[in-house]
Amino acid sequence: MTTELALWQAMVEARAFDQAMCRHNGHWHEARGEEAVFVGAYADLGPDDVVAPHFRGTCAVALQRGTSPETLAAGVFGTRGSDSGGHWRGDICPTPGPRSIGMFSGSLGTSVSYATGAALHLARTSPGAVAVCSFGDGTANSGIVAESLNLAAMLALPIVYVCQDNQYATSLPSAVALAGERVSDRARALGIVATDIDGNDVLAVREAVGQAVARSRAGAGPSFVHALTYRMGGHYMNDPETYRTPEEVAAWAERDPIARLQQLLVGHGVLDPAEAEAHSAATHARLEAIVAEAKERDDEEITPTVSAFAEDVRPELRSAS
Amino acid sequence: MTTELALWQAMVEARAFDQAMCRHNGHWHEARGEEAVFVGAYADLGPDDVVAPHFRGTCAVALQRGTSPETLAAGVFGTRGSDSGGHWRGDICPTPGPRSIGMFSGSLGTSVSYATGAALHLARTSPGAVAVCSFGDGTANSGIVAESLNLAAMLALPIVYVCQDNQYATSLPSAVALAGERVSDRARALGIVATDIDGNDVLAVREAVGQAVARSRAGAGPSFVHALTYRMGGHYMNDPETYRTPEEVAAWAERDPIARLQQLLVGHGVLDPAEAEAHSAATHARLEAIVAEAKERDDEEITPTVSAFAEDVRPELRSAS
Amino acid sequence: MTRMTMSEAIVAAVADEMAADPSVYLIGQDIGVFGGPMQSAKGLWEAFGAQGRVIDAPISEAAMVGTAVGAAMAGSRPIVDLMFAEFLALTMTPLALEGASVAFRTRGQVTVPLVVRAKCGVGPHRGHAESCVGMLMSFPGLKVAMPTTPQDAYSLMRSAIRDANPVVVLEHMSLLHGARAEVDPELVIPLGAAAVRRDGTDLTVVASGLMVQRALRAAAELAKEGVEAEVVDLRSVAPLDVGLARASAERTGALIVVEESWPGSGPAAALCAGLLDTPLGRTGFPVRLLQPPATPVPFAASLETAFVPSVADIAHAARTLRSTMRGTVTA
Amino acid sequence: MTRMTMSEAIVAAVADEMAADPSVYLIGQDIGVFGGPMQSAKGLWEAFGAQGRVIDAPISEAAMVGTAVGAAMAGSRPIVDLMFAEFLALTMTPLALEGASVAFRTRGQVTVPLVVRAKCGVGPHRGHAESCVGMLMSFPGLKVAMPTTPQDAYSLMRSAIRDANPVVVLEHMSLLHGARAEVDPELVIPLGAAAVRRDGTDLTVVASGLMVQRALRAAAELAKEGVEAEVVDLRSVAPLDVGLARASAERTGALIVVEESWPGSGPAAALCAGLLDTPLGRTGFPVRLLQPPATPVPFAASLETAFVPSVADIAHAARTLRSTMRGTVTA
Ligand SMILES: Cc1ncc(C[n+]2csc(CCOP(=O)(O)OP(=O)(O)O)c2C)c(N)n1
Ligand SMILES: Cc1ncc(C[n+]2csc(CCOP(=O)(O)OP(=O)(O)O)c2C)c(N)n1
Ligand SMILES: [Mg+2]
Ligand SMILES: [Mg+2]
Repeated sequence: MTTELALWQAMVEARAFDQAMCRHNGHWHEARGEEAVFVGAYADLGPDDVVAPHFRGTCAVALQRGTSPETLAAGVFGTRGSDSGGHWRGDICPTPGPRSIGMFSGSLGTSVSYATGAALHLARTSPGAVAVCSFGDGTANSGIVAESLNLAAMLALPIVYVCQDNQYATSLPSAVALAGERVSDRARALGIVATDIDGNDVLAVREAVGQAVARSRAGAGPSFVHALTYRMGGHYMNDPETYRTPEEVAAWAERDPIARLQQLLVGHGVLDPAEAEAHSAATHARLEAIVAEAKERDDEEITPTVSAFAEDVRPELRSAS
Repeated sequence: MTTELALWQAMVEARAFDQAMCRHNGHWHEARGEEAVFVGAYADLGPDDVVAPHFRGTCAVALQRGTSPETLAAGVFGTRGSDSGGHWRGDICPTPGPRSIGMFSGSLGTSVSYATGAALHLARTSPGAVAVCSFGDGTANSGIVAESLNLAAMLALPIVYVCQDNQYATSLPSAVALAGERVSDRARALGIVATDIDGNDVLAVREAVGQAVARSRAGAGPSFVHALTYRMGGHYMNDPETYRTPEEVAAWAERDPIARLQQLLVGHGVLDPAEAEAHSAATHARLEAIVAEAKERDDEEITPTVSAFAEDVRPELRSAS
Repeated sequence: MTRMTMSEAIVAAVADEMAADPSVYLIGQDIGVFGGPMQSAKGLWEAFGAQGRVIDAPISEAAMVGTAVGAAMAGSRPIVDLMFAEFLALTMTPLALEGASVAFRTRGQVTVPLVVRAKCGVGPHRGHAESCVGMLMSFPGLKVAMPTTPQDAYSLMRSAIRDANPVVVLEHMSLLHGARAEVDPELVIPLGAAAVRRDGTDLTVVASGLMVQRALRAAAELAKEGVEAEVVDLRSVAPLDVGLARASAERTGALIVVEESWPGSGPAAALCAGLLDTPLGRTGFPVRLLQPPATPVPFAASLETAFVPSVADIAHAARTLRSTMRGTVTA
Repeated sequence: MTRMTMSEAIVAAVADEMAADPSVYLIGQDIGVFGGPMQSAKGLWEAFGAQGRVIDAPISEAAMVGTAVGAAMAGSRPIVDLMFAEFLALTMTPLALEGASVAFRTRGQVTVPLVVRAKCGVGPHRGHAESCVGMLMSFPGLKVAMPTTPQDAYSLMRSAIRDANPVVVLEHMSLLHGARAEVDPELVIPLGAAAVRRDGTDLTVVASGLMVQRALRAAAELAKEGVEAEVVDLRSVAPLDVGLARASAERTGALIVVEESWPGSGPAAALCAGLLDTPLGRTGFPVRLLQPPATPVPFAASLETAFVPSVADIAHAARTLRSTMRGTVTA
């Protein structure tokens, strides 16, 4: 199991990458404030497990799983060094692979069905392996999520669904868009074991997901974890944020997941405050440099030939023109 | 409110039409045993209300709403006298209109969203009017049903959803396909008032739907009624029914909704047993004659010109060929 | 007459129709206080929100369109702001297979007056470029407009809202917030009518969306070389104005079709079919297709640039076509 | 060699691949003890059900295909029995927009070996006729096969299962339970290769699905009049074998395209685009399109009959085309 210190470090690294992107990339979707959910949920998985993170936080999960920040940054800028060679958006699909699911178009929701299918594959071929799949509160309303959960329950698939409820889908509050009291009740209605947790407490996330994963590994089927958190930044850069008050944002700043764990670790004597600050500063500086360097390569790395992507895969489908 | 005697008569007429179709049309989907659900649910609606019955029972609802059996039978056989002039399947879409929704392709599920939209229209333009919308236990799993219920709850729309749970989607038992204990819990999870009732008791159906309609008319938003019933016949004519036992079918025959209400009415002195039999026999004979006559017109009524349907509606979209 | 961007013109058309007809309402994501993605609903919340006619919807595109179909059958005239055209792929059953079929199936007794707005195209957004226009054009009864000027955007949107059946309005992200131009609110432009954007005598370039702009730039270049290209803007791709395209090409003697959509489907393929579907069964002029390769829109800026036909590609194709014509006197 | 119907041949191909490769599984509605809609999975439950490789799914087509995409990425080779092609419209995002794009987006590092089976076409079922083939052909990377003989059905299904990326197999309901014929399990037929079904010298008829059968009957009629029609069966519509169609038409001097799908999209439109998309930019032969009108498939038997091109329609078109050719010596 990942140590608490490592969780803290992973959250710091996630934020450092995220904040550097905020500075350098106008198309970035900031994840500040939600680190506890995606770091906690994916911390203790093995290489045979399938990860399907929500787009907000997906680069952090890739970092955690060992992708280099250089590769990830290349993916976000769309340059040759990315895992798709610049062919696809690395911000929402950083490391596509047989055990790693991202967004394959700009449509939310389908990745939940892909993760469910991956879990079906695992159930048939690798008993004990699991899939973990996150999605936002907004995405939770799409029909394919309901269909996927029903299939997973019916087939008792080894999958843990994590609703990363940052309380907004762009401008629409989850309190309005998610009819009913708790989104987790939708899972309960399907006979899926569900818990509602504080998504700004990384230890609570790890605990809840960990228990769910253990149940799945033992063959007890799917689980659902509803992690309540808060999107500290706008939906995207330059979001006017007319739909919420500065007071609301400020109140949630008090509950910053990184500061919270840091305080706890300092309290336990695991972390020295000065060391913590130094580590944080160094991490931010390191990632700032990596991201700034990656940005430099924007636009200049890939030979603009059609054949680079058309011929690679399916010669028979090339346009005759 | 429809009298109990009228409910009985409507169920008898529904069955008579249904059984005549079983004899004369190899493409018919038998509804025997489920009459209490669709007769009870649509009995007390006004002309301004929107009806969106499940395909199994939709002709009976049209009968109840005043469409003549001759027109309906023409629709099922696809002859000129149908409400679509033979252009579309009258068995699954008997009387399409601004207040009457059917299946507009062979796909199940979308009609639930159409009914929900009709309810949105009613809420904006005709306060007090409602939509009633039924769907099978199998259809309940389609994503658009989940999406529609969420929208209806969020917008507090005047609609009553009725799950006509005949315990099978073709061969798949709802006990298997509908994960979770009660399908109604899916509605409860969205904050929708839901009840679970005996779908072979037409009075219970009328009562539950009636209360739900009253709530909707008063502006209290959507409701959900889960009516448990049983499909006495095969999914379609010639269904081998390898997926269930004759004993199971026989047990449900004991709970025939028509016989049940008849017994009650006889007990209350509202109906004389001999009169009841005579009325039944006469109704069956009448509908047998109508359906047999309609079948005769099969294939011979519509001039087979392309223009009959292509030019009617949209000249600009005709094929040049 | 006011000067507007294409985006402003579309919003103005929606606002004018909403003011004129209480049965029109708008549903979509982030169209409330947020003002719509990329300002697609700017000001509508303030004007019509209190009347309950600007409905912020959750992520559930199929139900958004499905409820609009049902409301339209019942008597409303809904406009769905679907955000991006990619999401149309989530709505094909209610929108295309069924919504567009109701008028046929009922012989016009029941119609489905419904508009779906969707942004598409390569552009500043760097994502959500796919228009899925081929998919839309593969169902009978579904109309599809694709304006390229503020005036067309305004007039086509009004025509779409007034149409008795479903219309998809594709809004190209590279054009939406372009230059302002005069818009005459009285000008009616029917769906299904292409327009000649530039007169020419030497060859015809037919295009839609952003490709119209590029065709015009290529025509300006060619003019310097003494080649006068006629540029036809399809404006609507369903119904498709094959007649105007054919007439122009017959006059100029050659046709280039430039599309941002994939080969084998969409406006280019439909046009080819339409051109051959005559008693003669062949064209009297050579045809050249310029389209992206059959792959998804790539992400890297350089790859994206190579993906979509450029001004230079169009000019080059025109030169090549003309030299071919000189080389082969008979077909 | 065994004699099989097309339906039996497809089931045999699935069974043979399931026996050979444990990563193949089947998911769909009523494919368990019920044996599949119209016997589409006959015997598979008995053979593979106990291994958990025949999965009865609830009504949730998008998730059925979506889970198959995810399982395929993870290493399985799923086959989805989607019942009817109409339902493909519910699955366009996972199947076409995304599932078929993964190989491109990852430069082949991740592929999605997935087959979707779907019944379509006018026939004894009197419903569910729409093939939505135009919709399928409007996304890059999605392959579509449409067999017309037991041998092709067997061999194309095996090729589809072995393909690295998504393939839709359209199974025509008027052909599925037709005559039995010999099937050689060793015969490999690649996706994307059309076949000449009848040699001819006077004109070429290109068709898919049921229209191939009607074209052959029309050819037999025409032969009595001394006209020898060559009949090309597309077999796969994506990739589309434009080359074989063109070569045949160039040899015979005329081309009739007969389709059960709507005009403006699908195989006919793609073929027209392909035929014009040459350096010359035009065809050396006249082309005639025979397709239903752009309306949904009607229900009444007489209307349905009028809707789909008939044997007589094809023969008539051939005669007209030949007289046109004699009338017009130059194009
Ligand atoms: C199917 C679909 N509908 C709409 C969108 C546009 N969109 C992009 S992000 C977003 C908000 C998503 O909300 P949520 O799932 O809560 O994730 P969050 O942005 O809060 O992380 C929306 C609506 C989309 N990408 N896909
Ligand atoms: C979207 C969709 N999937 C599958 C089918 C095929 N189908 C027709 S009827 C049926 C069973 C429907 O079950 P249910 O909703 O319970 O209705 P019932 O037949 O029991 O009345 C199925 C699967 C369909 N028509 N539409
Ligand atoms: Mg959110
Ligand atoms: Mg049922």
